[in-house]
Amino acid sequence: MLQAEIQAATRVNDFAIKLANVNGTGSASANSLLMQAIFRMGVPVSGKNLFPSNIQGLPTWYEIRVNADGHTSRSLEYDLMVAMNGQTYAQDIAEVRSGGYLLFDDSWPLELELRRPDVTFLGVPLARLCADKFASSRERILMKNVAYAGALVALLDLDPELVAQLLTESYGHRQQLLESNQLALRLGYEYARGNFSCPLPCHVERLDKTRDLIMIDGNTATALGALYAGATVAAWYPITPATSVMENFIRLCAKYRREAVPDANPGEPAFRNNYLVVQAEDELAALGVVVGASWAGARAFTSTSGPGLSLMSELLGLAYYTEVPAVVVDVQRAGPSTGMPTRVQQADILMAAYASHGDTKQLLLFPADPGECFHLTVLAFDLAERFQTPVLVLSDLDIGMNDWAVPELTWDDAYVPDRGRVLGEQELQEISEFFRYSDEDQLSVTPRTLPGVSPRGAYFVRGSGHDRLGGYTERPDDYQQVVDRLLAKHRAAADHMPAPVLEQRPGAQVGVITVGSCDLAVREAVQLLSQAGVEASYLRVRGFPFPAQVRQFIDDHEICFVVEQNRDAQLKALIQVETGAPSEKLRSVLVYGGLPLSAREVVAGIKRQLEV
Amino acid sequence: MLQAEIQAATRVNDFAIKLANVNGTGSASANSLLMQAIFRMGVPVSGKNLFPSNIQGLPTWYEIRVNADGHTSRSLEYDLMVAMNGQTYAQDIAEVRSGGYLLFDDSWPLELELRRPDVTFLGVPLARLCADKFASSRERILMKNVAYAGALVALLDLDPELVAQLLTESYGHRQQLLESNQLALRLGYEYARGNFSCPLPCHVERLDKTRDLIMIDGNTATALGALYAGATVAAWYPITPATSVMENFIRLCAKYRREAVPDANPGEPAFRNNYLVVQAEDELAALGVVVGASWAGARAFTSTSGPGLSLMSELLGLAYYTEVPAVVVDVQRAGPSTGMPTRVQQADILMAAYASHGDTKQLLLFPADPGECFHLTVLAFDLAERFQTPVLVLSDLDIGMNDWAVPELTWDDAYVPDRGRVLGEQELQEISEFFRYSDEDQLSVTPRTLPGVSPRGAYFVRGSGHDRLGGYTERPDDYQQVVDRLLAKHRAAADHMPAPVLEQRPGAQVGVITVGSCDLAVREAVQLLSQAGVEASYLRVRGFPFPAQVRQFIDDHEICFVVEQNRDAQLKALIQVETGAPSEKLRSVLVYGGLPLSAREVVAGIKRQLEV
Amino acid sequence: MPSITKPLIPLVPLLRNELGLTLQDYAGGMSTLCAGCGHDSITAALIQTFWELSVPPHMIAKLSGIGCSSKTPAYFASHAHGFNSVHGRMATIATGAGAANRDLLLVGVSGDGDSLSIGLGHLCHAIRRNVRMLYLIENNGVYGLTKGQFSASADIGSTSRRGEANLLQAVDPILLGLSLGATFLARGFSGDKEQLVPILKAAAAHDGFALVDIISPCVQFNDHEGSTKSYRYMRDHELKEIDADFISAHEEIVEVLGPGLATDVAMHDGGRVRFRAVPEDYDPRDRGGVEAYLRDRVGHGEIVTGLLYIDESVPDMHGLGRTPREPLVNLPYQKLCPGKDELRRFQESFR
Amino acid sequence: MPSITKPLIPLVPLLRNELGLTLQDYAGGMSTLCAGCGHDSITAALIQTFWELSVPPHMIAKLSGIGCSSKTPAYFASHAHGFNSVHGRMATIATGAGAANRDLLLVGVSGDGDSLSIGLGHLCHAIRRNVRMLYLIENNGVYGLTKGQFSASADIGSTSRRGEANLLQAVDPILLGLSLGATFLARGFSGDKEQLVPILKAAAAHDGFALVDIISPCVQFNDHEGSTKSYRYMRDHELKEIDADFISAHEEIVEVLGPGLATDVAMHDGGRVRFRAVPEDYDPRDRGGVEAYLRDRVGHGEIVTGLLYIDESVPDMHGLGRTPREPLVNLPYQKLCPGKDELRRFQESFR
Ligand SMILES: Cc1ncc(C[n+]2csc(CCOP(=O)(O)OP(=O)(O)O)c2C)c(N)n1
Ligand SMILES: Cc1ncc(C[n+]2csc(CCOP(=O)(O)OP(=O)(O)O)c2C)c(N)n1
Ligand code: SF4
Ligand code: SF4
Ligand SMILES: [Mg+2]
Ligand SMILES: [Mg+2]
Repeated sequence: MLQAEIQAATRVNDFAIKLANVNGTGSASANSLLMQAIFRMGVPVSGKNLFPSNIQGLPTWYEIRVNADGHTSRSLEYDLMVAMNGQTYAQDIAEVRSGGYLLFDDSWPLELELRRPDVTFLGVPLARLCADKFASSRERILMKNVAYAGALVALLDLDPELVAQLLTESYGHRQQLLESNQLALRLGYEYARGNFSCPLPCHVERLDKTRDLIMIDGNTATALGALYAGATVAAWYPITPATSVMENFIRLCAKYRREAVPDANPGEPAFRNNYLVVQAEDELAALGVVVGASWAGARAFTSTSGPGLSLMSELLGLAYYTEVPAVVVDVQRAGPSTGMPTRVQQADILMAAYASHGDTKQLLLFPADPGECFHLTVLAFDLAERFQTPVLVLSDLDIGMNDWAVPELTWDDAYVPDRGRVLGEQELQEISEFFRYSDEDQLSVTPRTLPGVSPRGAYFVRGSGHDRLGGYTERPDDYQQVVDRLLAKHRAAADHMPAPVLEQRPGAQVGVITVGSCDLAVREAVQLLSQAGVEASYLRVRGFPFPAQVRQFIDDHEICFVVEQNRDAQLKALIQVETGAPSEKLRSVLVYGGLPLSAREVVAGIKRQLEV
Repeated sequence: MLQAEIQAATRVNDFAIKLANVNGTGSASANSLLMQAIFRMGVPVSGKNLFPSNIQGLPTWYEIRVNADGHTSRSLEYDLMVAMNGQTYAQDIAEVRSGGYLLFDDSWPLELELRRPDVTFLGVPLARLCADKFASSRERILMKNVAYAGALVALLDLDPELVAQLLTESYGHRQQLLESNQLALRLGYEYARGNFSCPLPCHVERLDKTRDLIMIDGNTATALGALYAGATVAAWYPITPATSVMENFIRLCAKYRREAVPDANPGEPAFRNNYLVVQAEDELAALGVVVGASWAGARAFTSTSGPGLSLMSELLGLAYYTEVPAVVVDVQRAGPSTGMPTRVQQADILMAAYASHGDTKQLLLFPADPGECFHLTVLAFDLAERFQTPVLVLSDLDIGMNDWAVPELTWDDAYVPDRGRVLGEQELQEISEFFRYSDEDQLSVTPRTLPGVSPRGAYFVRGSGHDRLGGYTERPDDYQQVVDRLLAKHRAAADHMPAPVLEQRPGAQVGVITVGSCDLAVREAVQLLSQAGVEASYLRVRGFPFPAQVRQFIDDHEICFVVEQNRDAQLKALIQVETGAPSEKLRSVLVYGGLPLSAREVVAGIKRQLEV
Repeated sequence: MPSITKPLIPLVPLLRNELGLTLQDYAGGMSTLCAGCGHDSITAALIQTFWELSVPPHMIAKLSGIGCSSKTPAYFASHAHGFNSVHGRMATIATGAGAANRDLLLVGVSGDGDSLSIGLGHLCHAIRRNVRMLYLIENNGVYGLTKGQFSASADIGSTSRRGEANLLQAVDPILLGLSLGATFLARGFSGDKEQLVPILKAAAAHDGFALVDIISPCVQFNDHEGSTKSYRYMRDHELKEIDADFISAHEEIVEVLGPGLATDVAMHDGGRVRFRAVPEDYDPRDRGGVEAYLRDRVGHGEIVTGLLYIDESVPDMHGLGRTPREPLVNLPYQKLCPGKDELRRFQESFR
Repeated sequence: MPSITKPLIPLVPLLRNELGLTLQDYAGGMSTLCAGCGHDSITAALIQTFWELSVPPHMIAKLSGIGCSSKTPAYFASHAHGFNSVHGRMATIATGAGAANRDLLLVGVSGDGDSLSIGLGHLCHAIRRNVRMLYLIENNGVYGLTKGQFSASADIGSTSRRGEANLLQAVDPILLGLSLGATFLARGFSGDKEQLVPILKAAAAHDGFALVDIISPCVQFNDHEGSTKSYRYMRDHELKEIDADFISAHEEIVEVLGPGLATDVAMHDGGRVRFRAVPEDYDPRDRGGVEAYLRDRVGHGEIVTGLLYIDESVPDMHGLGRTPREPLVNLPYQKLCPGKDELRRFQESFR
């Protein structure tokens, strides 16, 4: 047997755990401790937080998938269930794979009818163990989580020293908390070692596959991108799942953008903030602030999710037509309307692409993981200024709020922001007269100027009809000249969008096109399909307008499946309209229940249609 | 020579006039007086107001087209120019067709270099004539307009008695004004008779082709539709060109919905308004009021234009997802952003169809003239309630604000509003328990109930994820069950949308598809093409989702031109995505300068592509 | 069983009101808010209020925006219709519902984020239109549902869980309402149901827009010393200026109060509200006096609770609109459609 | 020639200010408003103000929403940058522009529809943030550009051209501002440039949000007896409470006024505003007094003009944000980017 086969049989470094908890009981840190430990052991791993739109008391789940080959999209096959929520016992027990394990708190007896003969039940008296050792009810609730983590350390054969180390990193500065955690961990660990045969067949063995990786969520990476891109003004209105973009940006700015003022007068603050974040009264205001700041020359951005994007619609049209740069990060969640705020979809694609009434076409970027969140956010600022137009970064909840293992982010200190065509005082002196919408370059961009620089650069921006001189117009020709250039500019941007990620398989007649957080699941699906005898090439779009490769890819394959997480096949529709690809070649695989995508769903969706 | 040919040569009942005025000088009534007179003489005529987004002082034009065959879309060939605006002399003079006429005020000399040898200049000393007869400057300005109208009565051979009659109808109740008008009219009339050989070759001869027609603008007709549909609550925020929808609705309600209260106490109002119109603080509020009123069981609507529609985006998603009826009239104007508020486009199609983030699909109706505004507005209320969803009536500025000759509106007193599936107290008694989103019919509609009717009907509406019982959910299956039904409902609605207007030409290999106010120009273009040897069938869509005929039409023709007034081929895109029609069969003819469409532009657009 | 026990709203199940309904008949679904959340206490007060007022449950229309506070309509009056809409737009939806059916008792439940940030313009205009409704701001100074950002009513200087201090002045809905000509303004505290229920009863009886600002501590994100919306702060600083004791028109029992200490205000629907003013001369009908008094107390860092301002002279939206007493939804279609002949007549002027 | 003659703003072309610029250098494009529109008079006052203040034109950022009033930024200061944005959102765009470049003199021009209807929430929040800007409401009580519907500042009982009466209470931006803690509130009348220019100068010098409500009659749709925004009404009823005479810090000439009648207020930028209060004891720094006084006059149907309230103790948005004195746009990228090594260090905690 090959090593891979052995692993599969024993499920070493190839398994999935699901942890069922109650929201607000502090399980998150225990769960990510486990994931972190596996990651440190050099084994590819992912953690997906399936949480409710609630602060306290409702069911919440956490899924950990371990896969030596890096297939860490959501698994639907759970080798081990940690059932910590009485409300969901029935459902959780039903979800364990046959032959799998279930760990539960047997401080209370488990009703007999819930038992399954094909599942091994591992009872740990967590509540009792903790009640003995901890006094406050708060601590008892919290430490139960650490205790089951301790049991899992034993069951999964995680390195106890490494886990201890992780605890120290987290709580080192709060000795008492550290000690409680260590104690709780030990309680669980020792109980498991004493009562079960550890490790389970599904367990972890050290590898060296995460050395160059970090574990980071997309929203933090996006915030880092904005920081590194040099954004100085940001405006936002809180909304799940985008909130942590700006909260991280604020935190990062407080760390990296605070400048000491050595000569501050007494009573004056001893530091200055080289940034300004406006918590706006709503999303309309947030985008208004960004448009104003960008117009005045700052790199500015906002972050939001679906409902906020809808509210930004009118101002997106203004920025488009007046050619003011603006970066909008949309961390997509499940719609329509308020929908499921803590669930994932890519369902704002059409709305974003054509945001606003009238003829508008926006630039879109589609990161697939936190690494791309970082780099594409930086790129968004460059494109927004290069093309003087809004750029929408369409991330999603899975990318934004879950921790992903991605290559360490790198930065090139030679990077210079692409401010696009901006005339400074010097250049303005050299031209006879400045007109805002004339003198287009090969990208159909015309130079702009910034307020406060020179009276020669003054111009009047208007969202109403204007001619190439910037003057008000209602004349068809003058009006058309400008909107035609805008269309040309949009087309020209295609070549400057990030190239699609492409994996052509020799002889493949099937193509699979996808976007965003579907990435990992679709890649895994392509491999599974190949094992099942279906060779499929892979393309992931990363920007709109689509570079020519997208159409080429469709032309190169007999049939293309577009895999996306929405009901209405929005990416497929956009591809159809914008590439003019023959619609009969395009098929949809749509998974839109709101949970992160799994390869199994993709394979099933494709196979179903191939068999017909 | 056939009579038609004689007419063409002499331009009897087949010509176009353009009147160049200054905004705010009161020319509108003089211009429509002329159009009205021609209409009363039984000759098909249209008037197009090309006005600026300004209250006073900027150039404005009015175009009258007379055509015995009913081709009254905009002509681009002007037989007679009435040049009343010194600021635009040069442009106006340039626009007269060779061999045409130009009437101007020769109280001041016309600069020689403006003269054209191929145009006959008819100078009338309007200002001088009026200065002699009228004392106040206000009257002098106003009456100059009536005076040129008088001259045109002579030049075009309009019936002076009929014109006198029209004046009496307008001003009969204000004797002094009537007399001034009569005097001014006579001044112009007599001057023309005395100085020019009247009538001109282009003139009017009585016909009997308008007997069953009325002259009405679309916004008035829309308001009538809402009145007849039984709307009791309306909410709006003023915006050009939609404003007159609601202003007319208010006027109509004051006339037809005011009920006397015979037994009113002294001091109390002696009437009651059987309606309530809320002038909202913005468009978000306007739609919010409509959603609230519809939820509570009233027929309610709002009217707006592009920018307002963008602002309504979030609430459109709410109404869609919660299945609350709502009627939104969007009188489209030229975008993007503020764009050209007094210019026409059909450019909100994509935004309207997919309004809001997440997976949303709206129902759209596309009237082509005031007659359809009336009937489709009534239908909008029926569909909104039948399908429990927003219905957007996409009219446009040309339809909404210009007077069109259309068949007299008819009403069937047997009409009963289709309130859709609403359970009353009785029905609620009969079922064991009411759940909002269960018990779907073959149209995928589930019954609703109204507040205040019965405690058995109480349910909880939420824009967040809900299951078929109406309960909150974040469970994939439960969530999908509802959104899948919404999609099925949208599909089911296709068969209930108004059928497209279809004119199949035998043997035609070319199809022309269009929408809204493009109608007349495209019909005329189809005739002109036929004369040029190109047989083309005609289809005008009237509702989205598209009934099956649309796809059938495309399948039936080798190539289809989609004629629309926007830059981005929005109707074509929607057809492509939603019918799956092969994109290579669809071509675009796009005219988006903002003026009403002319057949000439359509013919040119089609011919250009046929020759390639 | 390892799950969090929710506060069960204490109901006295056997007492029956005029409609023969028990408190339980006004209860709603199980709350999913945090244990101890002020909003749950307000829910309990609402249940008590509607029960005491003997409102037929199905005549209540519960409306809300988005937020923890806006979830609460699901937790009372299950037999009432409810509309949990979108963030900040509740006032507009309520306006529409009220326009369509004036017989509904509109109960809008909102948060400080929902009403004072994104929905501020709508709130102001609903006040201006004097839409007849009970409009609650469950005011905790934070965005609870999005986990603790400052709202527009956060106090200057209060610090969030993350340690940042709020530097912006708080929007005070009462002062705002006064400046806009609001006709009913009151403030309560979620922790004091005894005061709150009479206020809510008075608000429900008011023939116009009744704004009730209720300080409602968020135990997760704002119940700390830095904030005036915390329990601790409230207990120390709350200043009960007025005790509103609502007496429904149906039962004429009047609490006997010490003479000279009470002000009676007649309600449009015949009900009367009696105020026991702690400052003897407090008159909720004297706008100038109210303003000056409130300013003064705010200046002293105090929160004034009670029925603070009332003006019954302004007609509500329907009064201004001169609609019939009968709800518009009840008008038969025949009354609404002018019919075929009238259409023909009307078009005569279009020839 | 048959075209309407526009009011030419009377400029004295030869006088030069400190920058050596003439009034003409602060002029803009030709107005397309109606002859006699109040907004044009305000434009003239703005030109005068900027000229007198010797503001470098390119340091002015003109911002507006949509409306007749919002068109006016095209009619002054051609050498300034201008942003005619969308309806109701100007305050937000100005906030962003000010955030990016605090050296700009932000001049927001809005209408009563733009500011008090669709934009009301943003106006309130810009007040709260104390964004340093001059915010003008060219207040005519109507929506001029859409042809005469009542705005939120239309007077109760005033009738429109169409004959309907407005029944809703007017939103008074001054009272509203007071309730929100605005730091500068003034009211002028377009017809009285003598009073307006000093007010505008004071507003321009204020280190925070300076709200100037300017009654500006719409000759087309609201200049009739029913409206307090008409010329006739203004001429009869205007009550000049205060004459603000702005003295820039650069020239120390002070108009000698009768002793005992003047109140001096120091501006943050060193400028001083002197008020001649008609009521001798009027103190624009005493919020309570101001409120009571305004209420009283409003109660008498009077419109109070002048600098009505000022509070210089509140830091502006940048003060609150602790940004550097240098505009953020001027910070070199090197200061903004932590660089490669720091990125590596930062990621150590993500392993
Ligand atoms: C358009 C929109 N923007 C943002 C959000 C996210 N959001 C949900 S609740 C909320 C704030 C709630 O604060 P508040 O109204 O004070 O209610 P609380 O939770 O404090 O009771 C926000 C910003 C949203 N749902 N919709
Ligand atoms: C979103 C949106 N809604 C409506 C309009 C139409 N509109 C243009 S100006 C205006 C009102 C202007 O009133 P005001 O601000 O008082 O300015 P005025 O013309 O009276 O100076 C309206 C409603 C618009 N441009 N955008
Ligand atoms: S987060 Fe705060 S407001 Fe929300 S439920 Fe918890 S305690 Fe209440
Ligand atoms: S309509 Fe009124 S506000 Fe507009 S330009 Fe004319 S006078 Fe001025
Ligand atoms: Mg709150
Ligand atoms: Mg106005």
